[in-house]
Amino acid sequence: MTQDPMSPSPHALARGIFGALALFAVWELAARLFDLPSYILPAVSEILARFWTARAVLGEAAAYTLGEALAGYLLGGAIGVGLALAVTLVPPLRKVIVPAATAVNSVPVVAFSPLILLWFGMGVSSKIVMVAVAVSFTMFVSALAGFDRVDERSVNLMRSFGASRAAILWKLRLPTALPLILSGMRLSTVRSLIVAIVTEMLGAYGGLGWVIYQAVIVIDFVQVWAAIFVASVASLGFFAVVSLLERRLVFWR
Amino acid sequence: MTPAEEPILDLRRLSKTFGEVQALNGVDLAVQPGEFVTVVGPSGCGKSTLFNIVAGLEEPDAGSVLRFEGQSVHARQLLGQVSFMPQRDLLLAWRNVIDNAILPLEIEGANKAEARAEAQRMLPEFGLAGFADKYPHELSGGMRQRVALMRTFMFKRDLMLLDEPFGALDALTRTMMQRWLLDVWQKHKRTVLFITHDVDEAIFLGDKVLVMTARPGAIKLSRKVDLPRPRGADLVTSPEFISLKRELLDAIEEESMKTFGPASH
Amino acid sequence: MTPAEEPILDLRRLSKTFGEVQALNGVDLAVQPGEFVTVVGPSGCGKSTLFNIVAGLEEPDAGSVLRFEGQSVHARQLLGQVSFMPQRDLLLAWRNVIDNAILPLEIEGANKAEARAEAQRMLPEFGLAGFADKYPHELSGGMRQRVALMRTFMFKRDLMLLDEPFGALDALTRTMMQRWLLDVWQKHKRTVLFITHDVDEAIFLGDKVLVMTARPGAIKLSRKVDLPRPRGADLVTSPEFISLKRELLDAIEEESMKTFGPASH
Amino acid sequence: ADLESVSLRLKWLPQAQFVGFYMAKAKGYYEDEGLDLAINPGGPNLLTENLVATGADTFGLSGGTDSVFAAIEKGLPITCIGISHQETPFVFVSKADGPVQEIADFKDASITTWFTGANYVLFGMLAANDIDRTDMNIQPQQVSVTPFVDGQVDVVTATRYNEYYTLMQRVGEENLKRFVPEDFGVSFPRDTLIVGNDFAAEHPELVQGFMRASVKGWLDAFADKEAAIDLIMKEAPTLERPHQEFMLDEVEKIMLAGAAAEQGLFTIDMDAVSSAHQILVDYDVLGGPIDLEAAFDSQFIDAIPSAERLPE
Amino acid sequence: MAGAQPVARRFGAVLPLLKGVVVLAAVLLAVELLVIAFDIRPYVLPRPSAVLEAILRTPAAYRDAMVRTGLETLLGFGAGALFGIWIGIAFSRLRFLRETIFPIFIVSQTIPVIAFGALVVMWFGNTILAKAVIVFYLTFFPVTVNALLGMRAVDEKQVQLLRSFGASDREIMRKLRFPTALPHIFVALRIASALGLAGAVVGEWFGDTTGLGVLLLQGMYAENMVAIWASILCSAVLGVAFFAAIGLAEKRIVFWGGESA
Ligand SMILES: Nc1ncnc2c1ncn2[C@@H]1O[C@H](COP(=O)(O)OP(=O)(O)OP(=O)(O)O)[C@@H](O)[C@H]1O
Ligand SMILES: Nc1ncnc2c1ncn2[C@@H]1O[C@H](COP(=O)(O)OP(=O)(O)OP(=O)(O)O)[C@@H](O)[C@H]1O
Ligand SMILES: Cc1ncc(C[n+]2csc(CCO)c2C)c(N)n1
Ligand SMILES: [Mg+2]
Ligand SMILES: [Mg+2]
Repeated sequence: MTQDPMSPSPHALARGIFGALALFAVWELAARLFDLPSYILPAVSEILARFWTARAVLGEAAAYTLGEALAGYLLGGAIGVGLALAVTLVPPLRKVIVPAATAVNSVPVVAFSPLILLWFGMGVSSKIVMVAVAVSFTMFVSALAGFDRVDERSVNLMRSFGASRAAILWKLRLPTALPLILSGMRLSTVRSLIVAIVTEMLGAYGGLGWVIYQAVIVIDFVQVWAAIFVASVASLGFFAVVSLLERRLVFWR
Repeated sequence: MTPAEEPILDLRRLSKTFGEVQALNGVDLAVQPGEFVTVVGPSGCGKSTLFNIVAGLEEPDAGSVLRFEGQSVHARQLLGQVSFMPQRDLLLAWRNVIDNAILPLEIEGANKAEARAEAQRMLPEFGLAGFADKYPHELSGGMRQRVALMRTFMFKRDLMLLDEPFGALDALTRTMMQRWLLDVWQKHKRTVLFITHDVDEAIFLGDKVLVMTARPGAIKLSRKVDLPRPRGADLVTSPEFISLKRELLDAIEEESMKTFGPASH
Repeated sequence: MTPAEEPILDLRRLSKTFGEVQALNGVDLAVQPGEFVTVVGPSGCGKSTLFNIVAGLEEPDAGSVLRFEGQSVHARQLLGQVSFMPQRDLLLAWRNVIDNAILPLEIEGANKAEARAEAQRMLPEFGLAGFADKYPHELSGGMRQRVALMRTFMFKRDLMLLDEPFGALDALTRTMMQRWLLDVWQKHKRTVLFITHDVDEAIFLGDKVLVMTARPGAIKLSRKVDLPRPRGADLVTSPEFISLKRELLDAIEEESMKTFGPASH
Repeated sequence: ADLESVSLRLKWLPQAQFVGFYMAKAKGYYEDEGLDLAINPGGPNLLTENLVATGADTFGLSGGTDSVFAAIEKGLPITCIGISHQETPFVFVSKADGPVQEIADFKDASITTWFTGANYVLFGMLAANDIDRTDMNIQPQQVSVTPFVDGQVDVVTATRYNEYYTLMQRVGEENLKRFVPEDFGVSFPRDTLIVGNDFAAEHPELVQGFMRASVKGWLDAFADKEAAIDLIMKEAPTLERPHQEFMLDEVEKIMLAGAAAEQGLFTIDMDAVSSAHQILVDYDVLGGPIDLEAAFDSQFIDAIPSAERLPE
Repeated sequence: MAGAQPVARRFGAVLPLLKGVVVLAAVLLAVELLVIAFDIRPYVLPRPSAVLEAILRTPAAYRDAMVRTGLETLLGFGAGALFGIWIGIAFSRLRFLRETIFPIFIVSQTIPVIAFGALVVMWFGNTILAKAVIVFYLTFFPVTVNALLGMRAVDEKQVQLLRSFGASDREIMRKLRFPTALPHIFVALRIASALGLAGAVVGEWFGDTTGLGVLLLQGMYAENMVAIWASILCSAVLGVAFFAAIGLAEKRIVFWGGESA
């Protein structure tokens, strides 16, 4: 066989960096060549420079948003996994919870935003709730698929050892579901940040979304892009951390 | 093997029906302490169902009699009383060899450190010396089976149920495992009920071979195996072996013909 | 079987190395047209590697000689020239029985309707009458194997390679399939190279049995099977069968001991 | 005749606040001026100045004097050619029986306001009344006024035509106390009409025509409010008619207030503009003074006689 | 069993729908009673009957909005699915392309579209195309990820089998890799349908005249809770319909249940 195009090459990282640099180069060139005003597309160099000059504001905002995203992410993860657990432990619940969760998930989260802003105020709690709503469904679906994947024969083996429901859950179901739970968590990282930012744009006291909103008002698009860059870096970092955690925890593949 | 002793397991008129399907129909079976009983029968005849009942996982139909260590019991009372090894190894991927082996002790509430120490001592006997910290995905098929067997052995119950423990292995590896199992069994002297599809294996291992009928399963034939132990590889070509094999094969063929009808198969 | 004929496949000093691992080391092997050759050998000795080379999927090391129908060829020239059935059935879940069977013809660019009609005609012979429109998940293990075999037969090439086609089946179903394969083979008279782990199977099916050495694989022993055809179930208890089996088992045991060292296994 | 395709970008979705433009379009006034005008609604995070500057839209009804200043400062090539709301369209509201009875009470009150311009009006009001806002409790205001209704907030910001209506519905007008910026020496004219500089230079006659048609549309809307509201309800059927009727009444007052009372609709009152400008300079919202004369161009609106810009 | 099957099949499509409607009605009734019993203020939670009444007062507005938002979603989703699959195939064959471009795709998904309404309007105008583009942007990514994952899930032994029949790379893609990836692709399509609908709704916040996003926005700023709930209800109906349609398509197309052999 010739080399498998599916497996990663040894140059994967270099190529990724090359791709990013190439994009930046084209972007910079386009911005300069066509002399684009910043309200259409600011040059990358300009954005990176702002990265530095506005580092205090951006850093604080990023910490604020990451805090919200992380809290909502954990809460949503707990809710999603908890619901999946409930459905697994009390099978009749499945018929109620699965369709309800599907219906709720079919509504775009932004549609809930006015209600959630109303119920939970403009502070961090509304962001946390929004992120939790967005994350919990993904986690519910992933965890449920994970719990369902448990081999009935393994359950029977545990029962033959005299294991209780709780012991089976703790020693068998949870570890079996872990790979799917973690891949759901990996997917949810990017989403949690986006939802936090978007909710901040609808009303907040701080955070990257708030910075973006303010910057749009004063037509400062360099600031908007700088905030987006920060968000992207934060997302990638969050993604990488969870991926690392995943590789650590699911060492058996 | 003193046949006069009271049987450890005694089943009478044991039946089991799943909705429309009758899986077992009047199984009569007695196993003496220390005996190695092998069970063969066509696919789908109810062998695993029988084991599930004896392991306490399913209740038999009303009217069935299930006696264990001299007492009449409900199947569920046997949960935790019998060491059961299902058809595949079913190792937990996130536990290493030692921790897979001590799983039943952990569930019993034993001290973890002590259980680990005990398992560590048993490793060489199971040909797993030096593999304590390996995870299932780092083991070969034969080694995984041995870990599963070790787990079953660590759950020290007088009766062991082994459901096609070597079903997934190739013929050569299987031969090695059989010899090794006899070694270990002879040392530990436990009572074994062993399901297999392979008649050679049934004769090679068993003190007694049971042939089950096609579904609904019952005991069609029961044969003592009067071959000397320890048994070597050349046994399979001995005349006694061959004549017993012939008899068993004929019985099985008769039953499996009922299963492998021209269209049903 | 006229041994004087020119061999359809002729391998000399065939070797294959994967990085550090030498899988095959000087395999010498000639197969006559119409011959049924079975290959046994310890796990990991290079049987599948040998088949992959003959199917054109891997190139052997430099210095190896590979002759097919009288001509010296590169392995890749054999792609599409040999009908190859891998260890498992590998049916495509989204194609029904007929469409799985005609897959190789489709790839050859044959007219689909004609290929289907031809497959339809062959179904009864493969015990699949009435199952044309069924999908793999609706079939039993034995039936799936027969579809895979039918697919291999429909790819009409003079040489067929069957890599443990019955490896995944239980002993009883396997026996049924063996008898059926001999029936079909005798009607179609194709050349067959057949890998198995099961010595009984190797003798029961083959005109010639090859035993391979442990890795790196070479031919250790080659034995003609002078048993009359058609062969029945009672053959396995005949003296000739048993003595041949003994000889082969000894050879295999010697080799597999090299593989199943105390720690390596 | 050949109509020129142009567009007007609003600051928000269709509602009575903009009905004059819909009226002018319905009556064919834009076509009479040689314009094939499309009315594009706005939305959150959509900046009218931006869209006009890039040529995506020809005309815009933008946020207000404050957003025009910001655009000019950032170098966007746009000019304001008319001001719709002559005085600050929002007020600060407290409860009639609540702790905030006069501006001095703001000091210890919890206040919410929009940080999109309204906050500077508030700061200006506080400064004009010698109140130091450095350690006051001023928070961003969310879409809903419920926190105020529920008593969690003492002072809330409300547009006179929108949130104030909601407050009247939920609390009752008699229970509300209004703080009008103009009463405290601060004024922010809003809802500014803007055009791209290139377009204005190339087609001054079309800009002129646009202004003429728009003025006529608005006067028609004031003259026949029933028809005007019908028009809006057709554009946005899920709106509440009584609210839209209230909105039109309020908008009429705001559009005809101040200098417009004499000079007519869309008057650019440079005094009001520079006073708003001064507040933003004082608070360092703007990096420095901008060239107001260049940014606000009265020639198009002044070309229409005042008599034609006032109701009968 | 044999007799029951055709009957079950005939009602198979209708029965769950019917059941869904009954369940929905029951839930709405329960909420209605709850709101009345606990005297919940309409600003916290309006009565479902009031919401339904609002929809029935201007049914055309809600119908048009659903049609419009549905159409936007459908267009963008279709394009996103096709592009996602196509680029997934390209990525699976061209490693250099994948390793260079894929990280950029990941980063692209961290950009909140609503911050760039102006750019969208500038580039695509106030057309249905603009919304479809946003939906496209949100949907193609999960599809690409899963298509790639699915094509990697192929059994290498099956690839070898087809090679031995003399199959080309293209034939292997068509006859093996793509069908193997289909179940994974459908999982992505389910996720993407909800994302896509959200994209269409947000897209309508960039200056549009019809659509559920417009109704939602109007409800939000007029603090009309009934109108907000009415648009939520409509988008739930639309979302569930999309989800169900994909499920139905999946059942038809991936009839073998996803196992690869
Ligand atoms: N939970 C169940 N519900 C319904 N039918 C069942 C159930 N468990 C087993 N059966 C049926 O009972 C019969 C016996 O099954 P069982 O698994 O005991 O067979 P077996 O002899 O172990 O077969 P194999 O050799 O293939 O393992 C089969 O026809 C099976 O379909
Ligand atoms: N692509 C490869 N790269 C590296 N080593 C390989 C590769 N293919 C096979 N091998 C090695 O070559 C040896 C022979 O493998 P092969 O699959 O041919 O054995 P086999 O005789 O078919 O075994 P089994 O009976 O278990 O099927 C093994 O040690 C295997 O690990
Ligand atoms: C953060 C924020 N800023 C401004 C307004 C005011 N506002 C902007 S659009 C609109 C509707 C049209 O009149 C109103 C009232 C608000 N509500 N929230
Ligand atoms: Mg079984
Ligand atoms: Mg092999």
